Amino acid sequence: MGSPPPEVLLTVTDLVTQVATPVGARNVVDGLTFDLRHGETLCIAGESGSGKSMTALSLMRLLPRPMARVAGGRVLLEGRDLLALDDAGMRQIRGREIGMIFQEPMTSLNPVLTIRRQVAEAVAAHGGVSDNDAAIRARQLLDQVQIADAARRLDQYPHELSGGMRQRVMIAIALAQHPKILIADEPTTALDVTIQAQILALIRRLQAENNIAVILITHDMGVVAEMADRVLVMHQGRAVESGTAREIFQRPQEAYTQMLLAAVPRLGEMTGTILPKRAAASVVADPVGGSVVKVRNLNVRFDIKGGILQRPVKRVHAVDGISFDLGQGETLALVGESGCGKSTTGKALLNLVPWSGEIEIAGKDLAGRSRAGMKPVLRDIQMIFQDPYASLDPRMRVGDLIAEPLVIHGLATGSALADRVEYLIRRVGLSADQMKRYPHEFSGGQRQRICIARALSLSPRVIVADESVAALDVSIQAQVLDLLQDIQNETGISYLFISHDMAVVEQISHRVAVMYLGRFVEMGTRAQVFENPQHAYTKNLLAAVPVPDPARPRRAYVALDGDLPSPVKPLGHVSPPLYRRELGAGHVVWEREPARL
Amino acid sequence: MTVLEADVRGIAAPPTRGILARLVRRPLALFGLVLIGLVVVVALGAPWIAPYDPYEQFFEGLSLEGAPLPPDGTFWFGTDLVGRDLFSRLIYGAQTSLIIGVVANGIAVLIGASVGIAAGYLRGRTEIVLMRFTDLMMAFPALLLAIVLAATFRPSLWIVAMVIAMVNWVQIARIIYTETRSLAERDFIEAERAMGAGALRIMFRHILPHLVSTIIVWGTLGIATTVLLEATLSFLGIGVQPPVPSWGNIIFENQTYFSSAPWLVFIPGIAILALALAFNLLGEALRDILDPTQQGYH
Amino acid sequence: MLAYVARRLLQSVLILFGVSIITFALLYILPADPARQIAGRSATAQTVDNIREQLGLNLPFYQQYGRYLIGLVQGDLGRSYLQKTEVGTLIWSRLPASLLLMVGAIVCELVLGLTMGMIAALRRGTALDKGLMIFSFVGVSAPQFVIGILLLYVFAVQLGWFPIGGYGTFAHLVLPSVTLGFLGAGWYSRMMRSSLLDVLRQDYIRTAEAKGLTRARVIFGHAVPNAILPVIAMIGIDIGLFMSGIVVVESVFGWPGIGQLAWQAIQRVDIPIIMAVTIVSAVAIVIGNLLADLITPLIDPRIKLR
Amino acid sequence: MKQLLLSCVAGASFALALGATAAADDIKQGGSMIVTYKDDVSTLDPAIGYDWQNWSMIKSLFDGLMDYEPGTTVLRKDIAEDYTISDDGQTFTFTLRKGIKFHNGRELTAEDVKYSIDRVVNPETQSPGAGFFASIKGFDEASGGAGGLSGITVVDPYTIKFELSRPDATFLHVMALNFAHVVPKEEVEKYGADFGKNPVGSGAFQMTEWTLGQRVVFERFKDYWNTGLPKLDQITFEVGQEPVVALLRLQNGEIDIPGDGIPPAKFIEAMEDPTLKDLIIQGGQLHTGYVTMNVKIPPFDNVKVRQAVNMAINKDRIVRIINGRAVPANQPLPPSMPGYAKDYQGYAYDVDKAKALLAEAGLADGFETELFVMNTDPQPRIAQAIQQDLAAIGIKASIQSLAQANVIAAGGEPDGAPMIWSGGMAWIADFPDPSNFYGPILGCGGAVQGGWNWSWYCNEELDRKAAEADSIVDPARAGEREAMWRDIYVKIMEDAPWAPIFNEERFSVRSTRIGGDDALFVDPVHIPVHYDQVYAKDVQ
Repeated sequence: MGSPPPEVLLTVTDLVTQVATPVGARNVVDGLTFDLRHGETLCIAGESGSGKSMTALSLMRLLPRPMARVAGGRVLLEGRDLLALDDAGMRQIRGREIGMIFQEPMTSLNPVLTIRRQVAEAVAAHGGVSDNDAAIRARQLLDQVQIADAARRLDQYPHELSGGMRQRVMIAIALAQHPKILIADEPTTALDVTIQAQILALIRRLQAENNIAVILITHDMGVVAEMADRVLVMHQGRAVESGTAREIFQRPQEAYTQMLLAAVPRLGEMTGTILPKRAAASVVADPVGGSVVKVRNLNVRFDIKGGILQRPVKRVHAVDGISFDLGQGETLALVGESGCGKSTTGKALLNLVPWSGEIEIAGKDLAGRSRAGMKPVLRDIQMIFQDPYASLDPRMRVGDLIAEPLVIHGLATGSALADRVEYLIRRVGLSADQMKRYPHEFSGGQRQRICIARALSLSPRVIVADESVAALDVSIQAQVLDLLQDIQNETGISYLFISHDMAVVEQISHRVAVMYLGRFVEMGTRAQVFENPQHAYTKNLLAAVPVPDPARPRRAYVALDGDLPSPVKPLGHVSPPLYRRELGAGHVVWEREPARL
Repeated sequence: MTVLEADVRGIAAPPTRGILARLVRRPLALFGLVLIGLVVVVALGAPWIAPYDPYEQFFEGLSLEGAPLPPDGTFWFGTDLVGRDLFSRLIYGAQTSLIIGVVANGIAVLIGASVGIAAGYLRGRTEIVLMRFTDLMMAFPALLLAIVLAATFRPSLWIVAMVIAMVNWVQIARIIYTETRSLAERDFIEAERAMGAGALRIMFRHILPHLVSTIIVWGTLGIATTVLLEATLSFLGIGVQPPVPSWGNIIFENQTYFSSAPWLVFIPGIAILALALAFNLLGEALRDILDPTQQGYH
Repeated sequence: MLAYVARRLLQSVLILFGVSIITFALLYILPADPARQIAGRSATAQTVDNIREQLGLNLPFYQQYGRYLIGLVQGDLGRSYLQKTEVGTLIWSRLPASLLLMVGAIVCELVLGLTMGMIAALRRGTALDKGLMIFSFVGVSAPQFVIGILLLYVFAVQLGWFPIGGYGTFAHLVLPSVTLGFLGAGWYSRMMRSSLLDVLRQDYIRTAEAKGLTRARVIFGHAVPNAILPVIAMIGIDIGLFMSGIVVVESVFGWPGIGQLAWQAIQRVDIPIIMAVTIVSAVAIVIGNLLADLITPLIDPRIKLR
Repeated sequence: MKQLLLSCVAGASFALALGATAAADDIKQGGSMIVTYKDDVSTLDPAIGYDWQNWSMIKSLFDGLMDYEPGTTVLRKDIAEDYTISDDGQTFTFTLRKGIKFHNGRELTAEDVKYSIDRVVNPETQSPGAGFFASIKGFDEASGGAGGLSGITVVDPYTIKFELSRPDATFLHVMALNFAHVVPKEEVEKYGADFGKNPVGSGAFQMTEWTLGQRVVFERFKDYWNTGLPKLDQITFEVGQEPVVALLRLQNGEIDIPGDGIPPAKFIEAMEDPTLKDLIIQGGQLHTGYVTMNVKIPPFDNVKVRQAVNMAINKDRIVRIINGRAVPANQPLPPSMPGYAKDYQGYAYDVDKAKALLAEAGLADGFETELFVMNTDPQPRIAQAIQQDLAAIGIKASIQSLAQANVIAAGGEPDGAPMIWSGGMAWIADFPDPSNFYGPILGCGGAVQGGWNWSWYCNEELDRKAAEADSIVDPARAGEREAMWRDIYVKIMEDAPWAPIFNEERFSVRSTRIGGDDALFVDPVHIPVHYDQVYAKDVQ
């Protein structure tokens, strides 16, 4: 920062926080010590379960009662020990001294109260402000956090606002009383990457304007690199390492930090290569000759019913006329932000949603197939879902889960079945004696391995991987991605890899298709799309990705909060034509306006 | 999802294991269990426990003016209006309450669960037909429907059980339907479909096991409702036929004497209350244990 | 919104149609012969036949039902077989008493239930909480006739605070209302407690606390408005419970409402009255549900009716 | 003359009633009283009202040609000034009093009498009383819907003539029935089917208010022809009042007559209560409670089985169960009914003999059957007592406790109900004549589908005898007629289609404010009290 070292604002010493579990109290924060100085941004980074959120709640004394409590330590704010204050005293701290933003913008605002009331209430929380002044100040605050159309938003309810706008409202509330410290607990995790960039920029700007110290809690090393002055890395409730952002990223001392940073996919890391990260050179994808999946003019529409007779009144154009091929042994990534139709496309390939157009899987036409008729097709195409917690029936043993596709398709019984299951479970890196266990006894990464084993059990030619690593911590994520690629190298399986994470996509895919509002806007090889993006949206998307490199100049990207246009259209809606522009070697861009020649 | 929930989710066992052990640790649930156990023992052992024949109208069981006798050493809970031993009748009445509670509610759960699962998973026309019919049944005041049904068919123990089942399945159907619908949207069911599993396999192998806890919970709570409905029908004189004792018809027979012979009304009243309470306590505890997300109203 | 109401009304009409046809069918197969009932014990076979013909009881089922339905559509509920009066008049004359009773019961439910539920939730885990919850359990487990008789015995017979039965003054209303509302109060307190506890765990409560609001403002300004939503939605559904409850409660307290009318009519197979009470009850239940659904968006801005 | 034929109770009542009538002139008119009932008043149309509760209310609103002396079963002329009976007993000619006014002010004439009876017989009216007029000429045509009865002729505005198709000794009683009470045509036509809610008659009271489900108010009809009556200015009937409540309110002085009497649950208490003791009046009523045995269903087709049932039932115990509010019965007729066989012993309670009879019938091991009963307390209790007694001789009767209408329906089917306990639906006489206990419930005419002869007993010889007895119209031969009836009922008991159980006693209670002779409070016809005759002590 260049200026003399600022004085310490908050000192946390030996903080211990406990959670009650059926087997007794467990320390989720274990002897944590750190300082926060005026005007700086401290990032607390760590994977899930590291205790970083519990730390934030402990500081505010907002731990969920009675399951969690602070068991020891001191939190000195300008000399006062927050842990020693009574409830009334602590109330004076909240909002006034420390403001807080939470992870879930969807649930952090009271759904039945207007934005005006919730912001004004924050302004007047400690009295001394007239209703009128509070309302005026609320309006100012919304302007300050750059909410478009602030006057109208005041009278709306939270559910009428997009996630990004809600998070801006949360920021307005947190800053309403000019606190000295802002604690932001995963403030952008639930947001799309372009919105994330906006919010992060907003926080940075407000911090600078108001000279606020920020504690930013995040699992995303990219965000850390973008935001942090200093970093505290947590693991299992303890501080592993702390230091300036530069120190941590460039000279990590601890093994855990090193592992963490190594696992983080970095956008641009693959520049100059053609194949995916781990691809064996011997396997070359052949998208034209051995096309396993052929999709032509795929449409998926959901009717919204209404009126007296519950007739369709509107239609969601989830997927709007896309076409692509997937070659043998190839990984095609579908990328885009939430609601763009990428998952729906994946489901359509397994006939899980009603669709129209043409789909051919391994030469079999899907049109008009019933559930029973799908069976032969499903031997060639299988799916891995986003949430490994949710996609395994928790009442079945893992062995049975993996065996299930074989049983359903009647492909194996008895010892043949047992052998096959054992092979599969070993193949994904688990041991055979784990077959008798239930899914809940496994970690997230292990569960995703089980899902992969299950998908592989029929030896399909294609697997649709729908956000299959999104829910995993980075270290685990890397392992699962490696596993997927190894399997591809071994068996020549094809993946339709659906993801919102550009960095992950860069690592794993041969080709990439960027989706926006149900349509493709750009498609090409990984190198073409990442190194030479042509469509404005693709560029936007790439620019918004936080890069885990504090040395990179921080972007001052501050656009007004723009929402994605709605895919809900009137019944007769015909999407405006897109103009296809061939850039050669399979690189295609679809644009609103014809290219000026 | 907060950190805490993630922690809890990591260590949660499948909910059907060790129920009993967990129940016993809750005083209220234990109380309910003991009470139900007591009633079951009393009902099964009625011939050995009851001091008198519940049907015998003792000559000395009435005063000279024909008034029932208050509790004393001979007749522990007094006698009823025709001179029968109230204590013995209560003991035999426990059989009636339990049989109706278990049978009627069993049938209701069976119907309700079948309708709910079919409508919730199969959707489309099946859903429309089944759920519209359920809505229709919901529009009947339960008691009025039961009364009309009981008036149409001559009541006997089994008819009463059927009547109650016909009235009570609706609630369960709605609950199971809602649960099935949300289960059907869960990823693991979609994963099953992606594997090519048929509807029957999904409904029985994957949805039903997840509804077991709901069915246990509502099956238990439903017994309380059933016991009360039987008592109410009997109280209105259209339940189990006399002289078969049921706690409800004991009150019905003696109702007008509530001020001159209060024991005839309040002792069976307490019995009904206690049994319904016991099943409610147990069901509620089971709900806490098996299904902490469910909060309901039945 | 308008389309929603229209659609719900249409559905309601279909439901009522279904209710009427099922009830009519059940009464049709009832063994008792209304013509003989009307004709009385001194009647000749000729008289009975005449009556049967006049009432159309000799017609096949679908014609009888058709006649009934035509009347019903015109607002004609028929004439009581035994009271010789327009059923509409009879229902109308007794409806106020039943409605009064229900209003009393709702008030009792809300006051008792919500207060108990809130106190229990805020004093979670204390002896007070446990005591209130056991009390509410007793409420949901006690048969209404036992509660009614018990209240009568204690407060009317023994203490003499309230009249033993009858209709007319506020004092008459108290015991029947409490009896009818007791069950609901039990449910409401349980619902309110769990709903409030649930709401208190929500993120937005944490947000409110993070603002530095006082506990009272967090609870009454943020938690209660959310916690009360599921309870309000229940009031509509309560109508169904009330419709069952009034048969018992009115019979215990001699309350001149439609529950008593229904019970007498069932005893004497006065089919037009049974039909009418069933339909009126179904209408009440349907309206109750509709109102609940219409009220919810007013207090919960998230819900939009389409 | 007829009082000689009556039982002691009724006779004694009559004597007292005379005293009351004598004193009546000194009693000032005025005051009011409150009567309570549990059930709603259904209708006050004399052609339709047939509940014991509206029966006497209608009597106070309307008048007929004949009536009974207050507190007795003695016939007397009412709006008829006089009547003559032809020698063959088939023509009755009545002359009407002049100047009788309807409540609407119009004078009552013979036309109105004819209209009223034609109306009852007309099937459109759906009157439950039409059958009573079956002896009038042209009844079959009229009840088929062919206009009025040809047997009724209006001779002049004050003279009306009835021609019968057969001699009918009960005809004067029929003319005293509510169904023969006179209604004004214009009012009936004005209100149509709602006449029962807007009654206009010529009786002592006129109805001034009817709040459905709450109260009916009668006020004294100022132009009542029988000056001096009624005594009260106003009667308020409050409905929806539980008997227990009514009794308490009576003790509080809030009401005057609990119309439903003393509830069984309070009976012992009330009888022992010193404040009530003097206010309770006991009297008989024309009621018998009995068990029917369907002679068409084996083994009840065997007379020995039916006799065995008669002997098996411990009637004393049953009477005790209902707190002694009845006397055991041994024959169909109640003691206060002319024709009651005082010397008849009936079947004494004898379990051994009953068993022996069953054995003779080849049923030493007993049999299983069903006992139907109406499902309102105390009927199921009584049925259970009977059930236990039957079990003692090996008859296992399962109880079918059903809604009243369902029991009646079962009884009306030839194979519907083997046994029925009649309580709650039992026979209370329409008029005090022995024939009233025969036709519909024991005669062949009632033993048809939908009939009320639930024992399906049909003895054609007795039917013939009954017809013969009823053709004795001459009052001078009344004794002979009564003896014939007595004979008939004794013969019936030999065949034992019924097991008579008890005759209910009435216990009326009134407030201290209300005066009048005791007999008025247990009037056999005007139940619970003779509204026209009782008076308010506080205006004296």
